[in-house]
Amino acid sequence: MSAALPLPLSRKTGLNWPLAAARPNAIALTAVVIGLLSLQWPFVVLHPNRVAPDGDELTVFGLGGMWAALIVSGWLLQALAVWLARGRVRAPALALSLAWAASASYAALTWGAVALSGDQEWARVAIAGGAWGTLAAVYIGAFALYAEAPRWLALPVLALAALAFAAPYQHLGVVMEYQMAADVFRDELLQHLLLVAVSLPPAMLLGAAIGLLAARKRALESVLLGAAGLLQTIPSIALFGLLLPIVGLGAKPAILAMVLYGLWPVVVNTHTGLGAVPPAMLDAARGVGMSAWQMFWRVELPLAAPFFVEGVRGAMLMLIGLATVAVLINAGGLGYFLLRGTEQAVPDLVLLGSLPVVALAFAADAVMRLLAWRLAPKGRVA
Amino acid sequence: ASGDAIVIGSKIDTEGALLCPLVGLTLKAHGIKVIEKCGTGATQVVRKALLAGEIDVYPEYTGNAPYLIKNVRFTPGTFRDAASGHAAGAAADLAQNGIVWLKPAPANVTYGFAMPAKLAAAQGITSLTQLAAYINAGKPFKVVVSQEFVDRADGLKAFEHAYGFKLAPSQLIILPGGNTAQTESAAARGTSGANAAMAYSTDGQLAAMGLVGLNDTGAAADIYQPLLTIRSEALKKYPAIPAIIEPVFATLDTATLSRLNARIVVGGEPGTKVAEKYLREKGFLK
Amino acid sequence: MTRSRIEAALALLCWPALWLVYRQEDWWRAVLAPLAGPDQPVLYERIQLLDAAQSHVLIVLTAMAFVVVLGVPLAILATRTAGKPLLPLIANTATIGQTLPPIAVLFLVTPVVGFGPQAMMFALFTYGLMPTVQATLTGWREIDADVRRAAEGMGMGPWRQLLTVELPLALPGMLAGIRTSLILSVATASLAPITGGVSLGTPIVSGLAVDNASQVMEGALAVALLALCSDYSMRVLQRRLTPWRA
Amino acid sequence: MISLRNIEKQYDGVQALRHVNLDIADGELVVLIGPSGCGKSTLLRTVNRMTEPSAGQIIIDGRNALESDPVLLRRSIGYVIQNVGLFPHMTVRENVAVVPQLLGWDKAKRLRRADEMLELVRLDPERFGSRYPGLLSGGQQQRVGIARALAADPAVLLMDEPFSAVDPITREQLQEELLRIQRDVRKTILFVTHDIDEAIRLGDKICLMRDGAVVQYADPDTMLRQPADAFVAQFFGQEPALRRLARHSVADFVRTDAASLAAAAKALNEGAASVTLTTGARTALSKLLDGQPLLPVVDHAGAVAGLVALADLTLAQTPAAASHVNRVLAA
Amino acid sequence: MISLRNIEKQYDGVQALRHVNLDIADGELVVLIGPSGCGKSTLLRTVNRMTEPSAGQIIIDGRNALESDPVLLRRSIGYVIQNVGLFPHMTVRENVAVVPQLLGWDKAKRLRRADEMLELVRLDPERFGSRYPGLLSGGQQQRVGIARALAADPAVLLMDEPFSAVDPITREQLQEELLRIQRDVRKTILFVTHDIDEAIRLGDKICLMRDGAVVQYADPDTMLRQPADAFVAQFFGQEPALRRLARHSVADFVRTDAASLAAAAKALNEGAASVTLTTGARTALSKLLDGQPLLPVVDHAGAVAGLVALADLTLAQTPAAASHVNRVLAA
Ligand SMILES: Nc1ncnc2c1ncn2[C@@H]1O[C@H](COP(=O)(O)OP(=O)(O)OP(=O)(O)O)[C@@H](O)[C@H]1O
Ligand SMILES: Nc1ncnc2c1ncn2[C@@H]1O[C@H](COP(=O)(O)OP(=O)(O)OP(=O)(O)O)[C@@H](O)[C@H]1O
Ligand SMILES: [Mg+2]
Ligand SMILES: [Mg+2]
Repeated sequence: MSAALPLPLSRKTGLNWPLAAARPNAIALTAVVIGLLSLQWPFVVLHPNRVAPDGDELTVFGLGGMWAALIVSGWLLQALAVWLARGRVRAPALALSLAWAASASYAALTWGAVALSGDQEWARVAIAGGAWGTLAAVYIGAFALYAEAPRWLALPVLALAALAFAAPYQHLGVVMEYQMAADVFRDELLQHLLLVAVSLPPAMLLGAAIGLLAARKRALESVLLGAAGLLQTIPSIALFGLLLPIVGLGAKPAILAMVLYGLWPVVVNTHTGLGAVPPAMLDAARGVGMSAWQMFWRVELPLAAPFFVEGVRGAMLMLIGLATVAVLINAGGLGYFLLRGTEQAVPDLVLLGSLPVVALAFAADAVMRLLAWRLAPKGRVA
Repeated sequence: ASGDAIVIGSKIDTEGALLCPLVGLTLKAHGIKVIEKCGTGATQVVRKALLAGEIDVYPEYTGNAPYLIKNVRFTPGTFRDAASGHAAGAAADLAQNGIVWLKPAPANVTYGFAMPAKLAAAQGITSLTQLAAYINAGKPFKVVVSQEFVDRADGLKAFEHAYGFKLAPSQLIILPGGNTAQTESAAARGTSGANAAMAYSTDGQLAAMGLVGLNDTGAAADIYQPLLTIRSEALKKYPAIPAIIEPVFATLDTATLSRLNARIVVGGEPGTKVAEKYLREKGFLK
Repeated sequence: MTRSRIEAALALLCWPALWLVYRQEDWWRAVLAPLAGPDQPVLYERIQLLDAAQSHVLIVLTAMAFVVVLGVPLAILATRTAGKPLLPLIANTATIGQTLPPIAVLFLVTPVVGFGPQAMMFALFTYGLMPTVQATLTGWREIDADVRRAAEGMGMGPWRQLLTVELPLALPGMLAGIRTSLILSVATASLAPITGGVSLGTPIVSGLAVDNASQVMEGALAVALLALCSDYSMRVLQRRLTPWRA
Repeated sequence: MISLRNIEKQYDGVQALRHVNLDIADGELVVLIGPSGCGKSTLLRTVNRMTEPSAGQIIIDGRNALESDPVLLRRSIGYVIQNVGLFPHMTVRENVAVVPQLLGWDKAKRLRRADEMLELVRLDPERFGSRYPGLLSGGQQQRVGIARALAADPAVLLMDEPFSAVDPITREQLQEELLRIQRDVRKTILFVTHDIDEAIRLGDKICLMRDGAVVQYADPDTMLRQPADAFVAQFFGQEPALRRLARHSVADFVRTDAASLAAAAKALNEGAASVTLTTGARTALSKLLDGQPLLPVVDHAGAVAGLVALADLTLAQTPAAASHVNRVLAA
Repeated sequence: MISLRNIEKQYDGVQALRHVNLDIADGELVVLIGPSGCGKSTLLRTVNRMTEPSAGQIIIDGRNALESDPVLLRRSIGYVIQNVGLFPHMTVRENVAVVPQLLGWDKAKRLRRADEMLELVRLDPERFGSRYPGLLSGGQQQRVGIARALAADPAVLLMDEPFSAVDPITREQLQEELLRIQRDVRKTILFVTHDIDEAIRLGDKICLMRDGAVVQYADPDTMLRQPADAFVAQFFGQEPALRRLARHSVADFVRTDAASLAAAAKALNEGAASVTLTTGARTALSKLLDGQPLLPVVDHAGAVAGLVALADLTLAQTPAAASHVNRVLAA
């Protein structure tokens, strides 16, 4: 599980592309195509209640010609900007048209759809394929913009943030789910974070220790790496189940299992990191009279640190995802909503469970990459 | 159980999410310290927790006794009758495990089948007898069921026996660990061609999903009355519990449970809120 | 030489051996009996272990086929000069794919694709994409620039360069990533029964529902065996396909 | 004949090549030399269009290289890259046969060719042909690299610091090998190095570059004798004449007058060490410096061919100079 | 004074060192040279016990090194590793201060020391002190490596091919630097190289090894003049005398008799190029080879100090030999 390329570092990816050859046109145009195609699909679905299987499916045109016109013009402007805008106007034109398309879509989803729900007690608006497609288009468009003018990304982001603040959203199914279970949500989110926070440090320490041992003792290397890898192959639900009779219900077995799963990325990366310290460096360290301990602290550890952090990043992402399964043994976490949603057959509830997990993972990812970047040995630029 | 608090558990399903806070809130209202571990796990898990003393009480169903109480041979048919079933189960559980059964609620939570209302109306099916005829006529039928329903003696087999039909494997979509909301949602959506689902008689979401329940006209199934099971040690500590809980359970008939379940599943309200509202409504809580 | 022969033989033999082991339910019953409760069945009776295993393998292979067929070209595209701006997009999308809980994916796609193995295949696809894409990118990054230059200087066109030089040289990295994806998939495919698919997870999920430790163990053990076998085979394949890395 | 006309190359901001003009005659080995970053590799790579010049013309055998298909062009030009750049996933034989394969030769023919080339660079095809390059020593890899470049019998060979990664002894062997091969196959070679001795030893002509421009383009002797400016003089160091001597053999200095022949015969009889006509002039110089007053020279057959003494080993153009010295010293 | 007594080293199967005896006097720079794999690095590393000998004794200043704590021993011996081995995560200054820090010097003192050392190797501490090694050129890195080895003022310095990774021009500068530093600080240095010119230029003594055994241990002049066997002779190549000349300056050969002084003065007046007494003998030789019949020599102040001609530059031990040549030639 090697690193996803950190956004700010993608230029350093080593393939040495000529910098000038950035040509996101194709990507931006893909975004436009997906955005326009999405208009064909139902944008939202009006459900009479949260479990009703069917509902009125509405495309953007169904929401009102104005919204359709706004969104279509946004995408067309984007296409025009990609084709025609050159020089100093290009970046603002791209950013503006993307912001336009994104804002119009969001507005359609909020202001446009709010009228639908009316005053039926349990009626709600579910986000449908067209809206997801539009989201994908905006996401892709954002990366196209990022490739060309990263700073201008702020424009669509700010526009959406402002809209999120101003526009109504209470009619959306996910939001309704949240509002009905706000307290529970807060508790489970906290519990989720707690599970990750409690299981990560032992996984880190233990993983580092095992990785170190594997790097040091040739004889143990394959055994230790193999064992850590083997743990990965036990399905998480099975591990939870098997631990049940041993440690009982609740957070304890969940944390134990999570620690065991979290080991692998840390072990592998620590091992790789220590192995990647050039032998010449170790030779030099020994040669200047460092003891084994000093060598470890002053040379190996700093040099292996980026790998270790990479491993911790991997473990963290894995644990954030894994903690969703903990609910099966009554350990809570955001999996609660996944389980309830599955149980009650309510997609909105599943979304309420999964969206924060993805958001958490993204946040963790960003933080860890920043850390890895800070820890990378300086002056390696050659 | 820890300290002087009563630890409440429940099954990990909709009714568990309702009954658990219902018990908890009621006890709390009478000044009993309560720790809620709602949604403890699947039936066997909660039961084990109770036997191990990890929890003190949880809501069970009378008809489950043969599956929970090992090594006791109940006379066949015992659980077809509410009173005799409760008496037999309570006696056996107390004798064997020191678990006390409180008085059950006057509801019957039994298995049944549900079909899309449109289909049922078109085919004129309102009862399981008519369903059997429909099936035996070789008309398209595909039912989503849980593993447990297929495996248990009082599940699918009992229905097949009582109504005289036999489902081919291709007519079954079996979800291990599946619950009625899942099965019903699949039937309502027609996922994978399903047009029927295993259902409970107290499921509140059937109407909202556009399904109708086909109830057990031929009394094929045992009777499942909700009741609170409690460890006798805990009962000794708080002898007042039956007096507090039994009146509440007494108000829970099938229709009420169904309505309350609907609030949770259809309305999406948390079990605690539904329970609290109900208790206030009935005056158990001020 | 001999060592690689033995490895290849082992890798080839482990599959029929596994098949045999899955068929011998008596052995399983004997081993797992102590875990079962008093009147619980030791094994999951509804489906033969071997059938569950076949279905498991089918799910994994289908998902992996999509991962490879889509992930590798995507990663390669990102290594082309023209595809460079794709890189952050691909990396991020793969991250989402991997952190999205497979259970959530399962549930969200079931209404669309129906009950059965399809939902699991899709979830495995989103889950397994990232390791493959990442490792492919890494494999590419590690190709010696001089070798690439030599290929160009010999007069290889871009396609030929890709196929005869870059692809073989990135193979170790690619295979490592595919291996990781594969192992994760083998483990995660245990979730398939949740949406009506049959896999080695069926005894696990059912065992958990009825609190039958021996069934849980049955499934877990079977999955672990499958994973070990896959891992070993992949490793041998990796070595066979890259004989120059002696 | 390769003609580079007014070649310019800008990388964003950096002027890597400035107005380079260079004519390379057929069969000539031209060495490009200069400080690091002066543009040697860039210039070399314009010839097979690995680098596209920003301006200028490249004419190879009368055809404008910039108008031909670069891929086909490269197949017709041998290229030996710095650090070898062998394909690690192909055997030695496959590596050598790469260009023939690209050219669509049939299998038997290209394998035969590969083996021939391996023999040319003194690698036993039997022993090495089916090994992977990773298992060869640095010097062996270099040989394979040369064999690969020669395989399709290109008229032009580009070599970018081909011997920089090997130890001095191997390096000397490879240089000798190259000279031998060049005598046999006579290619037009552009050769980049930063080793002055290598440049002088190998180059028919040397092109000294600085900051992207050609400072001097001449044969080594001229370069050392008549450096165009102080930079050139400094670049070739304190001992230009000693360096020039490296290109001479004893035959260039031997005295064959009767007195010398007699003295040589006498010295030989007295058991003095001798050199042959093809002995390197520096070797003879070294022996003379060692205190032996004169060196008898014998020919290929062992017959006395003359005599060299220290005073003979001067590179002055006029033979008169030598006698002048003698007169001064004798005075 | 370092004494290696009967050192043996086996790696499983390989006899890396055979019965090595070596005495290194204080302040001497001894160069270890020999073919690749002959055991140079292994021998060097036995001295600071990076490699433990299988048998034998190592005595440094009368103390048995094999009985002292290896970690402390290493802190007392400077070590410059092949390819530098600077710590990439420490600044240049921190790199240099590593050993003082290990020795527990206080911070101010060790930073001051680091800056002194950087100045000693001609790196501006202001400019380079807080950079990371990755940003330095190869030559600069080598300097930092030397500064680091010298920082704790060890009496003994071990250098394992320290200059092998830099280009020839930088290499020459670094060699000069090392000689200058050695004049100033006078360490006992063991220096591994595979460059013969470097060995001759730097070594007070040269130790030629082969297959783990010492073949000859002598000063460079003796080594070149009297090679112990054919292997030694071959190893140092065809031009031993030319190589020996590299260690001499014009002062060793200048003629100062009246006739010569007069001739020199005359030549100077005529505008002939001159050399000084400290000019390298090879440079003078090169100028003479270039056709100038004689070179006037001037002293530090510019006054005429004598004259050299080609025939003077012989390394024969008996001065008689030179006149002998002249006689023969004049005949
Ligand atoms: N792809 C490139 N992009 C930008 N600048 C480049 C590129 N390639 C070379 N340069 C610059 O062009 C100049 C000449 O580079 P070149 O590689 O031709 O030098 P060189 O003489 O071969 O040096 P060396 O002896 O170090 O190999 C240098 O300043 C270098 O930094
Ligand atoms: N750690 C080791 N294990 C086994 N053999 C070794 C080890 N280190 C060195 N050798 C062997 O010992 C012999 C001497 O090695 P050493 O590194 O001292 O040679 P060297 O003269 O320094 O060579 P070079 O010039 O290539 O650096 C070689 O045959 C080498 O293969
Ligand atoms: Mg170059
Ligand atoms: Mg060495």
